[in-house]
Amino acid sequence: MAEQKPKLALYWASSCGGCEISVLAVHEKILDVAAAFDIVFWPCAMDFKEEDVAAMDDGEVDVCLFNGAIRNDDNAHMAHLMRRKSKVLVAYGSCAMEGCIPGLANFTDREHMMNFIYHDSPSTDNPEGIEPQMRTTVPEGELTLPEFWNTVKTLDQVVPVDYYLPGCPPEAKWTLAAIEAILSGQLPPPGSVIGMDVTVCDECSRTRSEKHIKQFYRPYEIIPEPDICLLDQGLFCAGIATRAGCGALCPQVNMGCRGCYGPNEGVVDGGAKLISALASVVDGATPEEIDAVLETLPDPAGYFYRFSLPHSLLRRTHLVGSNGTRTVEKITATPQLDPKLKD
Amino acid sequence: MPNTPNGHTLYQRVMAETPGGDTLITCLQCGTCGGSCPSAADMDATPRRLFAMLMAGMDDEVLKSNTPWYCVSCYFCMVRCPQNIPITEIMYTLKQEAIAQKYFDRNPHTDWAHSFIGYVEQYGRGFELGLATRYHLTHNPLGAVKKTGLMFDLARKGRVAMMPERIENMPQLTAILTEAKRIAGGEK
Amino acid sequence: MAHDYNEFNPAWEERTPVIIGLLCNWCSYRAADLAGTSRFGYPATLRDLRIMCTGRLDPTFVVKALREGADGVLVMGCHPGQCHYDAGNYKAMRRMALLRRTLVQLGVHPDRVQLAWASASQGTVFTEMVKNMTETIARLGPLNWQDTAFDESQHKEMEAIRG
Amino acid sequence: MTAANGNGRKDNYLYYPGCSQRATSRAYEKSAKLVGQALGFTLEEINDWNCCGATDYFSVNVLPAYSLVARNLSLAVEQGGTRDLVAPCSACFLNLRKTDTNMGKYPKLNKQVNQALAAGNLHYDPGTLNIRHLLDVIVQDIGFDTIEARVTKPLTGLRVAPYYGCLIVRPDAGYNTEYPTHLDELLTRLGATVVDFPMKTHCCGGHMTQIGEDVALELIRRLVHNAAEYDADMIVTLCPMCQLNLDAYQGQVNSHFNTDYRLPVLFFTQLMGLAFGIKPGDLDIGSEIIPADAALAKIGQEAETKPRQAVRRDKNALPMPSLD
Amino acid sequence: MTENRVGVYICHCGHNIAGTVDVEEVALWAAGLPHVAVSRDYKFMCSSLGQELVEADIKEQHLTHVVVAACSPHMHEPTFRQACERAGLNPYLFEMANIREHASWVHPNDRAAATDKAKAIISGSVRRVLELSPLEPLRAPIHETTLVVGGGIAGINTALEIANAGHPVVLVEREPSIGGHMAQFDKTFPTLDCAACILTPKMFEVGMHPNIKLLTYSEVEQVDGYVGNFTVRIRKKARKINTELCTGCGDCWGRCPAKVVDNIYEAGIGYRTAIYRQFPQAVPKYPVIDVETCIYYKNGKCKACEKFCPTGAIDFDQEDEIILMQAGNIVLATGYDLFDARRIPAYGYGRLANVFTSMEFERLTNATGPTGGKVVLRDGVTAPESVAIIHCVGSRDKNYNVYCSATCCMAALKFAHLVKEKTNAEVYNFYIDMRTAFKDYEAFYIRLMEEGTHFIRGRVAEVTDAARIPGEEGKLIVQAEDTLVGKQRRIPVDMVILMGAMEPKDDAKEVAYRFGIGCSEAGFFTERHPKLDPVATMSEGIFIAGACQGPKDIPATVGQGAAAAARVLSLIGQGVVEIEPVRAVIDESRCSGCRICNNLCPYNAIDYLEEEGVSRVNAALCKGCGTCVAACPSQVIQGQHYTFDSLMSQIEGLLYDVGNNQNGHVRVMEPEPV
Repeated sequence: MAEQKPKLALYWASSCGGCEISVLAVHEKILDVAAAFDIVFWPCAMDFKEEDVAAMDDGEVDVCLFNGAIRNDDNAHMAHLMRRKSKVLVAYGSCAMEGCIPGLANFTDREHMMNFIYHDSPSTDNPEGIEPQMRTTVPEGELTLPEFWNTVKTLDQVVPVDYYLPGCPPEAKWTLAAIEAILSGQLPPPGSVIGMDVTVCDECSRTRSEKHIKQFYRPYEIIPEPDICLLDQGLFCAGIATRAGCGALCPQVNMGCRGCYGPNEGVVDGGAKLISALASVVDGATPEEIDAVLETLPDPAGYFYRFSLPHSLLRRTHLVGSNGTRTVEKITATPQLDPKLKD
Repeated sequence: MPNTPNGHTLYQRVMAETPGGDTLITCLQCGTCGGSCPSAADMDATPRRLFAMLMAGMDDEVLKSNTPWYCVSCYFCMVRCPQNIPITEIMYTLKQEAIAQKYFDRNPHTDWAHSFIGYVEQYGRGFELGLATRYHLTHNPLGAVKKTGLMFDLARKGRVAMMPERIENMPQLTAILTEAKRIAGGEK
Repeated sequence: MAHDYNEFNPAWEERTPVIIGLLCNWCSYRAADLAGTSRFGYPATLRDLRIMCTGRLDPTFVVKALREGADGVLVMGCHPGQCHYDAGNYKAMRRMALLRRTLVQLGVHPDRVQLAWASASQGTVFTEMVKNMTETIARLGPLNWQDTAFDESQHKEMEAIRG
Repeated sequence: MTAANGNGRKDNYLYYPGCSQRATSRAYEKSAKLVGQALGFTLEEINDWNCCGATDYFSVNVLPAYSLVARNLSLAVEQGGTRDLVAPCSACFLNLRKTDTNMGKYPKLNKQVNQALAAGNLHYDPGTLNIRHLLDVIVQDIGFDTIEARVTKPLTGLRVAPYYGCLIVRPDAGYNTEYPTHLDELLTRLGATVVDFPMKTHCCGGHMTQIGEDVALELIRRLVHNAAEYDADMIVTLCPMCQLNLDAYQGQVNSHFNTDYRLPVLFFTQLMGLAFGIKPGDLDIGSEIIPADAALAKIGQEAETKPRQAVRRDKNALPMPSLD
Repeated sequence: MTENRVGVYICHCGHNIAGTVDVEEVALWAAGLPHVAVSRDYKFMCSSLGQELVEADIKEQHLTHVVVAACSPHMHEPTFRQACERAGLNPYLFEMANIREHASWVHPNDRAAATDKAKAIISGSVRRVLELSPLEPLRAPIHETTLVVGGGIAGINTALEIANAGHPVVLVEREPSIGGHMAQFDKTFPTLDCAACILTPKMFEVGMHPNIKLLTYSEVEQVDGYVGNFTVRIRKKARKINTELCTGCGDCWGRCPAKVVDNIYEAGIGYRTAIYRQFPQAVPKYPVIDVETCIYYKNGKCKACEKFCPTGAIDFDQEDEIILMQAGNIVLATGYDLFDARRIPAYGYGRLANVFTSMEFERLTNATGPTGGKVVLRDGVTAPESVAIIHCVGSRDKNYNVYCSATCCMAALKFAHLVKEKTNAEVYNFYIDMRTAFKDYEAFYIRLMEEGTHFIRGRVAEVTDAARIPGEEGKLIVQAEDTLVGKQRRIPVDMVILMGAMEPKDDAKEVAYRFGIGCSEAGFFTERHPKLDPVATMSEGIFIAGACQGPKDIPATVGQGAAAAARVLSLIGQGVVEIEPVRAVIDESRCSGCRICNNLCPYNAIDYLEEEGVSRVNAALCKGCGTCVAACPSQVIQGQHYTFDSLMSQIEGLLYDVGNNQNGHVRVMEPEPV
């Protein structure tokens, strides 16, 4: 019996589809992939049904590249299914690995999103106040929708994951490297991130100096010098705390790194590290002076956790204000330190 | 032990009921209060000695003492006290205790205070002429003659109001004072 | 002397507030020692650990503590200008400012993460700070960060996977 | 608190007159308002204020006394928000301030007072108002330089004893609690000669004039004796009670101690008015029991320079410590 | 890798811990923690038996890590580290859990809460200790020179003890001469021997000593380094005198036309010239020009001193000199300030001429003082007929200083004796409590009683010149309650002496900061242990002596000076000192050269290597604060002993019982060990 080709599955859960496209970005090498693998499931590109996968033996799929965050019951169901059927499950891309842009929904919650999207948004026209329901009876029978979760999760918060391929989307060279590694059997220890263990600065050709941030600029506010570190010029760049591998694509075109490759190897919470590093080099010796600089960096949580909110240590409070804005916890009369005790 | 409503000694009650009174426990018995007091000569015990008596549990003697009644509220003792004991305020509390326990039910000091309070509770404002008249006629008819002369002098200079002024929202003030008395009574 | 934290917030039914303290070796940890030697009592809400300097403060520690179930984090160091290592406390000041701004966006009251100063001789300042922060947290109620990521249904799923 | 640069100047203050202003110390209120007009500020009376309780209410029942005062504070906030509240009477000033301070310092008191206030649908948060004495406002907010510039008839030749009394400096008004000098400076700027007056913050007897006359008369005697010893032409005061005791009871002091003091006692605002050129009649000068005319007649004459002690230092004398 | 075996030891500390924390229960509970092999409780862990327990377990139970839950690491961390080392365990695999200062002592009334907290602290320490790595302490030689700061009797004594043992000393004094407050005194209690007679020989000895380099009119500006190896920057202020040429003859100050009040040595009641020597026995003997008051510096004219100087030693252009020196140890003996009596207006100092401070009186009664030792009123001629001495001026008073200044009662007795002896005036001592606690002091008190001094128990309320009755006119009336009589008394006197408190120097806090030591709440320097280590500080190699540590009299001060010297000598004898190996290390292979850390280091220990594009920590300069460790956004700087993992684990451990810590960011599948 001829040796069977390894079976490859690809699935997208809650994501934009970019990861799917990125698989194709390996260009003509896709043919090698197709030659080397037996693609058994790829809803985006090929006509397979869930039943086909369900019918397979457990562990029959050799590798599954799973992209997208887990946003609803269906995503979770498919994650479980693919986990069961696959020997190696790869969290492919930022969404599956860290939560990515869909994960920004964790700044708010389900109730809010529903209210805003179906009622309060200025562009909503929904006089009857219709909301999507999990079950709807129509003349033809009952229609169902998967349950929309309150919280976006990463793949590994739902099922065990073997490898991670970072990036939004992952660069083709790392996709290939992963595939080659799997094919050659030269696998890193399970749980590894396939990629580099340095940061974007390592790949960035700009000249860096000692840092003193007096003010943060938004990209539209200044035209950056071409060869000087963007951060040195006051532009927010997450490259200092972001895993290398992309080739410093964004900084090359005058745009600060946004951090899609996630934190560096060994870092638990990339956002917290960004806070630590940036705040350390902010100018100011009094709370007022410090505040004046930080005031120029609106939406810090958005900057620091743009790609990693679900995966980070951060959670949110239960309390949420009306009409989509988050309300900070309320406290009655903050107790003050006796002024006599102050130095 | 005498005079221990709710099982507390007078010393404990004074400390509890005077704002900041808990510092009394740290009294050094240095005598700065007695040394500062402008009317110390007329007191039967200096404030310092009164505190020693209080700590010794001599409640009866303390409540009988004229000391708090001779306090002129000049606050010299209080600002000079090395232990920041609110001595003047403690004198108020002691007066209140003495009245409550009927030690000074009817004497010049309490009568004056009661007359004064009577006017305040009736009109919301003080009324010097009425107060002086009412008080001196009961207590010191002889002195009242002297005072009449004084009142006449003042009146001649236009410095005496002939009628008491009543505030507009007397019911509100009454409600507040009634409630305050209820709280003060209930939490003793 | 069990504190009745319900008085501040009815949410304290099942437990008492927990605050993680990060104290610098030279000032605040010694202030805490002094509070001990002087027998200044304070609520048993603070669980502290020692770092050499508040300059060692990695905001990761703060979010880690909140994530592990703390209701607040109190970072204490030397007074500005008196850092044993010159200016580590200024770095902490900046990091905490930015961290607080970030946490507010997640709805977390900034007073849950506080930065304060106590020199080695200020046992009372340390004690007062713990009392104060405890009261603040007591008023705010439990944070329960470790719970909020998961819906009821998801807990069951997780258990199923693990089981 | 010595910086009196006039930087804190405001146009309008909330005003708590106190009962005396409507009777024995009408002159004070009248002159204060005229002086305010001259200096460009007005005093806006709190509607329906009530008595501050003086010392007597506090003697009988402490909590109702605090509640009585707190009603005024609450009404003031309703009327004027967080503006400064000015009291011309030292006793009123003390009671208003004490209530505000102690409510802030002692949560139990705060709770109970507000519970009582609630019975009248009122509430007061301690620290909302800044409670000040009229003299403090004039010295701190207007400032000595502005006042001096306004003087048209300097009080040259008048020897005055500045009498502060107790409650404007004690327990905690921010000035030297034993030996303040701001009234001294104010009177100097009006052109008067200020005599040393060691008893300047001692007690006038307060309500003891009513209930323990012997005590009170001795206290008044000490003050008048000290002022006379330092050759003052008059005593200047800032509290209705002090003025009444020193002025109206001086006669009794004389008969009791067989002395013959004739020291008039005026309010500082009356002297300010005179220096600003306001007519004595408008300032109610003449309403004092010991007439001030003889003393006031000295204004304009060269002050007699007969210092009590030699100023010239002996060559053997040791240096004095500086008071700066 | 061998299995982790942690030993946990819960100390009872007598009742100090066991009285509040249920130690037996905690020990049982700790035995169930992961990796804990041994868990015991013991009466006194720091006793030799307790230490032997740990040592035996390390050897017999093959412990890999040790946690002792007892007192503060500042108390006994070195003790147990040594025990571990003796048993062959790297001392940095030991962790101290502070359940005394941070638990039992602060929650004395809540056994359950204190026990729970102790468990959390121990849980944190066990988790932390598992993440620690073995380290070797750094060793550094101890520089032989000692810096002594302050030339009063404490500093003089310390310097002499060390110098006589054969080691070099640099003695720095802010004023132009050494001697300090003691040089201003006339007599010393209770023996009444002359202060100058016993001090001057010692001052002279300092000036002549071959091992002592004396830097007067100088101040320490900066201190860097650590025990054994301090670098000190000293500013030697310009005397405007060439001391090579000056003979101290005195012709210059004899001719100087500028007379100014001497607020330092004469305490404000005497005069000096602009060029002056503080006092005749000054060491060194050279004068100094006070540029603030010198006429030449005001208007460019005069130069009388220059004209009359026989050796041409006046140097108007002389500038401050900066001296850099190395020192192995530092002793601070910076002394005290006298309470400013103007702060108590009721006593009238500054307003009433004949109210004197205690130091003014010292100068008044001193034969070298402005009156040649005559006790007179401020007019300079009249002898007082009655004198009141007020105790506790600024002491034992919450408005000023809560502490007792310890020396004033005895000094007041001394003054009473001197007044009596010189004027035969009536003397009234107003006191709260007479404190005459040391050798022969009580006898002196009795002697003063026998001399007829009046003692009135009562703190003085006020001193006034407002006479109330005939007989008081022209006098100072001292008003107080005679508490033993229970009556207010007014005593008219001619002179009042205020026994002011001994306060920390006005710049004590800045000095403490400069030298990296602590101050008590009052502002006195904090000793390492109030009983057992009274002259050491929390900073190794820095010692304190004399009144800078707290109010004390001359015998106690001299004793402390000698004690500090002994501590210094023992360190010099050791020759080397061990330094904590808490340092930052950059994994250069993973540094991306973002340069965030470069300017954060307070010691400039981080260099950026342009060639390699990485940053590097200079281990010799690093002090281990961890600022760069926390800031590194790619987490490639490791802080030894305070590693990221150890602190994260400690946080987990501290919160072991809060909520359900199983969920969260930790990836579901743990990577298997390689």
